[in-house]
Amino acid sequence: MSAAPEAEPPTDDPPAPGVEPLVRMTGIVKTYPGVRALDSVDLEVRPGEVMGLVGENGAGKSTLLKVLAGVVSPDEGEVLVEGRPVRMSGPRDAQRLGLAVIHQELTLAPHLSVAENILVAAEPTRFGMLDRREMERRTEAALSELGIQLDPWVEVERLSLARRQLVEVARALAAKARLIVMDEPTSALTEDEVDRLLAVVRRLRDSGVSIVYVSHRMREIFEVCDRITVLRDGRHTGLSRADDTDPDALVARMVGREITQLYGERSDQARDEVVLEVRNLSSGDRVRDVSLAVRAGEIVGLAGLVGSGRTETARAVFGADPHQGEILLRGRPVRFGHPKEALAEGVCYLSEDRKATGLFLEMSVRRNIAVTVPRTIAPKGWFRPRAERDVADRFRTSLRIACPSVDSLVGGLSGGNQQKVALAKWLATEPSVLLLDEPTRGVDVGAKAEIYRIIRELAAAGVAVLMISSELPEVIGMSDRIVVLSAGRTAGELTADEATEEAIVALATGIGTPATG
Amino acid sequence: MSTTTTPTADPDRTGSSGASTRRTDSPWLRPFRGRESGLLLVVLGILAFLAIRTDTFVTVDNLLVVARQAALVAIIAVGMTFVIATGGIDLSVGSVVALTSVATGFWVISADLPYIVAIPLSLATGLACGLLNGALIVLTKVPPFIITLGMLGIARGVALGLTSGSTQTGFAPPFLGIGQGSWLGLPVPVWVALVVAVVAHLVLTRTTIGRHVYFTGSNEPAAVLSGIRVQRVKMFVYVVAGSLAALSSLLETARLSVAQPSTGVGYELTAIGAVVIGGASLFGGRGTVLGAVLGAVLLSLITNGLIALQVSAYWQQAIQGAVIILAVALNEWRGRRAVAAGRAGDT
Amino acid sequence: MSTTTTPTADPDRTGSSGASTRRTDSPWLRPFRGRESGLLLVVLGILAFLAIRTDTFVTVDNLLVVARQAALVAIIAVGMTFVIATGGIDLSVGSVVALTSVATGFWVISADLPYIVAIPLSLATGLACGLLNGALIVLTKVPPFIITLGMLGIARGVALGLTSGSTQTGFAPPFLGIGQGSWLGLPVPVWVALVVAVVAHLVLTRTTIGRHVYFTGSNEPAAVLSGIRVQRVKMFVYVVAGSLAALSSLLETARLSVAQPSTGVGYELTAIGAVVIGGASLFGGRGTVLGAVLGAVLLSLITNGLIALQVSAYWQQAIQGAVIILAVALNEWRGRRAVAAGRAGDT
Amino acid sequence: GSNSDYLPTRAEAEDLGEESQQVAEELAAELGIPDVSGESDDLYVFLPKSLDNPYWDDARAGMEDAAERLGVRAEFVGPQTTDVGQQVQMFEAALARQPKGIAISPNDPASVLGTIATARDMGIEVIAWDSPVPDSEARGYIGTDNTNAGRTFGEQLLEQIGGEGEIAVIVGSLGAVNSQQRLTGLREVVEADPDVEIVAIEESGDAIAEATSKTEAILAAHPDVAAIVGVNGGDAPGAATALQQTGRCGDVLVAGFDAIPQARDLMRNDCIQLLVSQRPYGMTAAALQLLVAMAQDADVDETELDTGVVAITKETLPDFERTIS
Ligand SMILES: Nc1ncnc2c1ncn2[C@@H]1O[C@H](COP(=O)(O)OP(=O)(O)OP(=O)(O)O)[C@@H](O)[C@H]1O
Ligand SMILES: Nc1ncnc2c1ncn2[C@@H]1O[C@H](COP(=O)(O)OP(=O)(O)OP(=O)(O)O)[C@@H](O)[C@H]1O
Ligand SMILES: [Mg+2]
Ligand SMILES: [Mg+2]
Repeated sequence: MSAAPEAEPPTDDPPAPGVEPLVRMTGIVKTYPGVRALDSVDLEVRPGEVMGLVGENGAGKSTLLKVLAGVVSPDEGEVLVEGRPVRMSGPRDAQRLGLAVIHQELTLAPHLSVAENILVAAEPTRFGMLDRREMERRTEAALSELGIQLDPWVEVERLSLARRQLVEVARALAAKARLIVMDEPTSALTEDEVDRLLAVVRRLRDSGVSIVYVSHRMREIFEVCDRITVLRDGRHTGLSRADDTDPDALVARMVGREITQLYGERSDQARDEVVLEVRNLSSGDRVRDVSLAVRAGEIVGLAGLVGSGRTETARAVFGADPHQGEILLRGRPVRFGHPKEALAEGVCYLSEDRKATGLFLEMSVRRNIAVTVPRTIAPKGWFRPRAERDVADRFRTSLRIACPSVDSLVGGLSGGNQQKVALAKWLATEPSVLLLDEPTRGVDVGAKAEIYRIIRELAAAGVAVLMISSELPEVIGMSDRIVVLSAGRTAGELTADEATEEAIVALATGIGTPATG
Repeated sequence: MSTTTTPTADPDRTGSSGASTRRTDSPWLRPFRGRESGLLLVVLGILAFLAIRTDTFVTVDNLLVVARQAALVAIIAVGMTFVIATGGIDLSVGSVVALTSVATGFWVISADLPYIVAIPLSLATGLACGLLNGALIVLTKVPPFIITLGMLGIARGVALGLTSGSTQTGFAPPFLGIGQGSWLGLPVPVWVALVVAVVAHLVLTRTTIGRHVYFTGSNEPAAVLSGIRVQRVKMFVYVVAGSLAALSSLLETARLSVAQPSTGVGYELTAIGAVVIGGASLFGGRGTVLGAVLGAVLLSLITNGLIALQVSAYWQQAIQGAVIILAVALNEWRGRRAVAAGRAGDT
Repeated sequence: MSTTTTPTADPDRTGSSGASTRRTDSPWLRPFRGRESGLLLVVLGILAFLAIRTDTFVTVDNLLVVARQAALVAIIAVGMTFVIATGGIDLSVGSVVALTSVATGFWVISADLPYIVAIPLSLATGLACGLLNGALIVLTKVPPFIITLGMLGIARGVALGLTSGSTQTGFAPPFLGIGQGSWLGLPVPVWVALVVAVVAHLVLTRTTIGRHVYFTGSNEPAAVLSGIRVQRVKMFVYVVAGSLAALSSLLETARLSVAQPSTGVGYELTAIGAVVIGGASLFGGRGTVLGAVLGAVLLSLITNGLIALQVSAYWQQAIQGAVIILAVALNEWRGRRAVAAGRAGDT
Repeated sequence: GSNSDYLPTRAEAEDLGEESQQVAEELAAELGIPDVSGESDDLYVFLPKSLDNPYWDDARAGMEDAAERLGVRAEFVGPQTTDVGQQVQMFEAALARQPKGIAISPNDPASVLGTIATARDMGIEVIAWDSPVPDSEARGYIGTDNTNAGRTFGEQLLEQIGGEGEIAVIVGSLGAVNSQQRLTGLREVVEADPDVEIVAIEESGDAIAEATSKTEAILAAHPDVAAIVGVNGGDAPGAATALQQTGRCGDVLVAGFDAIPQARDLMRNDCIQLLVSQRPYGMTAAALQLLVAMAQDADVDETELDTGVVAITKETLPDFERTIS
């Protein structure tokens, strides 16, 4: 592990006299096989404040919060609530202390309804029976705070990732806690949803609720946080009031180096050879004759609201879903019946939900990276561990994946590092067409910069990139062109210069100029 | 591979996309939609077929016979539904039936206790087995398959050991009534099964513990993080399974007028079969009482139907196997068509 | 690592975190680490105990006898490992054993074909059953439990139907040799089992298809999106399971010198038991050949040991059940301690 | 090469249906069952304990041949394994067929009392066959009392082992009533003799493979066992196979109930020394004839018929095989 830089003196204002911090964690230490996740970390949350918690992937944020939530028992250190030390043996204890947690990895039961998930372990009952009216009432109350309507009785497994995350948030709101811990609550959300969430956070704070807010999006941090704690390699490297610092300084303290030009230089020497062309693609009930084209070396952004069918479009092109319409590779019509056929043609798809459809969590980093290249690691079908290890090690270094070794289980990695593994598995195939669905979901600024760099390099090398993203700055920053979907239809197309958040939202919500062709 | 069309990790999804994607209504109505209704159609279809092909099968008397047989299976299957919904499995129910049968013989005949005492005592036998299953699973963290496989041996062995294999007869009419009698034209076991089913359905769909059963099976780590006492939930379901197996055993003993240590062999497979036919997933989180009951009915219907159709006893198993696959496949296919139809309507 | 710290969809994780953290070292060593080594200790422990308590059990002759019995179970269990590793299950192996036995009787005795023809033909019977299982599972999307439950009935029924229950004898010495003979001091079935185990182990750990088996079981949607032809993988595993069941049946038929339609009842439970005892998870993605073999050995050891200890047959099942639980629990506990220790050591 | 190349050319046992039916007829006659013939569309149902035991194979043969001779339809319906509940289910299901007569070999007597009564109310003739149903409404019983068979067996056995030594027993199902009865009869005789003792009783679950495995274990645990007794169909053959494999046929005496084909083979090869047959073939043929007679309202004076057992040794095997009964 790289050594931390001198932790500069905390630029923190002294607690207002007589204000006892709601929660104080001191000297928390937690080690996992081969990893010192937390190295005597402190965290203090005052009543009615929003404490930002930032740090690279694997810095220890989630672990710290899991300790606070009673999920992980620390090796050392103590947790004080209103000055009283507490011993937490499980999540229930934390709940009893008025703590609600939005975990980074969603903790919903896919087979159960939205209402049942939101009110789990706090179900209202009458005469021992669930009180359905009350459940609907509370569910709708919580959801409407976030400004979304969902049938309270729809199974969660039918919801998009974005919606699931909102349900997760709603659960925390419904808990009426005095401290809400939010571990990357927005990683799957689109701009307007994020804005609504931030509004909710402010409202809660004003009503005296304390919040710990984790995010890799500096914009959010600086919009809502009163104070910001920085973690680095499991160490506390600084605490400051939001007003006393600025994004660049913060990032520098997180990453240990300045990050200039997050999105890198747009190389406008996109060749004109059209590599991937999609004509009138329809798939399932979410994609209606979508058309788009990606040239060699071009990065095309695919924007749209949640549910607009971006994922389904990509999946259809990848041959994962049955579909109608034409798909041409370098002008040659192709029809993929199975992802394997797409792979054979150098087409790759990074799925949006790494946990459900991306990674093999109980398997090693090695396995996960090499899964897509059986030919390489098993020439003539005979497996060579060395080859597998080499492939894995190569990407572990090039993507800076933070893990004890390529033998450690992916399930044990931090969210961002998991995302890097998911990406590595596709880069290993040396693709010519890359379909990226939320490629930087849950990835820290430093890693984002790397991933952007990598994407640019690939593009420069002539790879055609189609990038789905709900983070508008990202789409705008990266894309040479942006295709906007609305309700499964191509709503329009914007060049890099035309592209503004307003323009995209306008098209996505259908109030923009109608698409041509 | 339709598994991948909607984001979910459940490898079993394809197994019942029909049931799951359609339902957006409350837990109340749920059992009467999707897969269950399909199964109902299959059952009715088979009945219709038998009515046409034989004049002896679809008669009140004979249907009551079938109903009584199905009831005994159904009761066990309902208990199994609880276990399977948590993603567990209980292989010991058959042996629990045997042990309870022996216990019943002892308390009712040998000890000659008043029924008020004897019957609860023999039910307690099953409850105890379930308790032991649950406790061992929770404490040792050994997979349920192993624990209940062990219990399968233990319960059966104790039953054999205590009786050294001998059966016991000499039950008096009032007791035999539980298994052989009728009330308002319906066999007593059918009444019992109905009550059990209704109560179980309410518990699973309308009570906290019931929903926690599904939550645990649907995503156990999440259940823990959500503050569900997963261990209690597990204890609960195995106790239910054990107790209902005991109840079924009581009825069977009364029906056969004999307490025997060798009964119940292979019941676990029938029960699990009924539950899975009913739409449950062995990976947990899915499964309804009505489904299990319909599954049980389907199975008894097939067995009896084949005899009515004069199929040679030697070929019956083969055809039974084929019909089971056919029935479920049909239902599956129906289910998926239903979804496709529904999909268009969405958005 | 405990379930709560890494939310994964697999509720069975806690059940074998020991194994899972170990499962990541090189394919060679893997089988000899973690759970398997623990199981080996348990087996040796039981042997030691029997050596002390009886002077008849731990003798070369008797151990060979036990080995021959274990071999037949082990072969089936190895096939089952493939299926379970994909998160599937095959309930039909027992019936496949019966059907193959009948087929062997037909080809070898009735048809009197040359062995070079007859034996492949009867193996083909099992292969065909497996193929049918796989095809139905892939095409109908009906859960494997149902399909193979149906096949359990079909295969058994066909075996009974064709023979109307009669057995067939009249195998000649060279054929009987397969089951009863020895080579270099080891019974032929043991040799066969060894070869099967080694090959299967290499296939699962060293070949692409084998690794795809685990990927499929670990996260099916992800496997599909990674370009794995999940459907082929499934066909493959059920064919393997069917063929190995047939192989075991061939050996058994030769061992018993009789082709019979009623053999193999309940073999599926024994096989699945062996595999799960060996550390596999019924949720898929986990399970090794060595584990399955050790599981099979453990089971035969217990059965024979109890007789050697002159335990009353009436109580044997009970004790067998208890020992199974004990053995696995012990191993589990050991496993978790090992991990804990490992953690401390690593940092 | 093929199987037969390695076999001493043995004449294929030609179909003895004709001849054995004569024997069956004789048996019926000596039991005093009136000679009748029924209508072709009359249905008779036989409910054996199970289908998984070759013993029932012989019985079915007897039924089918007799049905042909008597010109009636007869069906053989039973559970796969000796399962009390399933048998009752099938009994109940069979009633829906409204047969003229039913012969049942109950897995448990008490379990069928109710159904027998129902059947009689429906005007169906019911007899117990192969094993009795005490104080039931069944119109009669034809077969051997298993306990008696057990005794006869025991006496024959003691004779064979010269009145002393250890005996090990393999039983199909420890819980099955018929096994229990045979065991009881056997025990009575053995316990009466101080020089003989039963050192082990093991269960085979009616599976030959299991019988073999258990025998192997017994031979290891009791090196100087004098005789191994198979109580149900496949047990003796299973035991014999275990000896055959170690080439120890003859060292340990093997005796068993039910002269199923495999058992007869093994007796020919000196691996089984004693078999006791309940003559399922003739018994079943006679049972059908009895049912038909009852259905025809022919006057049947004697309805409690003991078909007795025959002890078979290698010497008496040939003429036993002449008439499969
Ligand atoms: N269950 C576990 N087993 C092993 N190692 C773990 C486990 N959980 C976390 N770690 C390790 O602890 C370190 C901190 O992980 P953590 O999830 O807290 O990082 P994070 O700050 O949340 O990163 P991200 O921003 O990507 O979520 C990582 O190096 C990770 O590999
Ligand atoms: N309104 C909705 N109701 C029910 N299910 C929905 C809804 N919207 C989306 N889904 C489910 O989510 C899945 C993915 O849709 P998703 O919202 O991801 O589309 P998208 O355009 O890819 O948006 P994003 O990329 O932001 O997820 C769909 O297959 C669908 O099953
Ligand atoms: Mg995190
Ligand atoms: Mg998407």
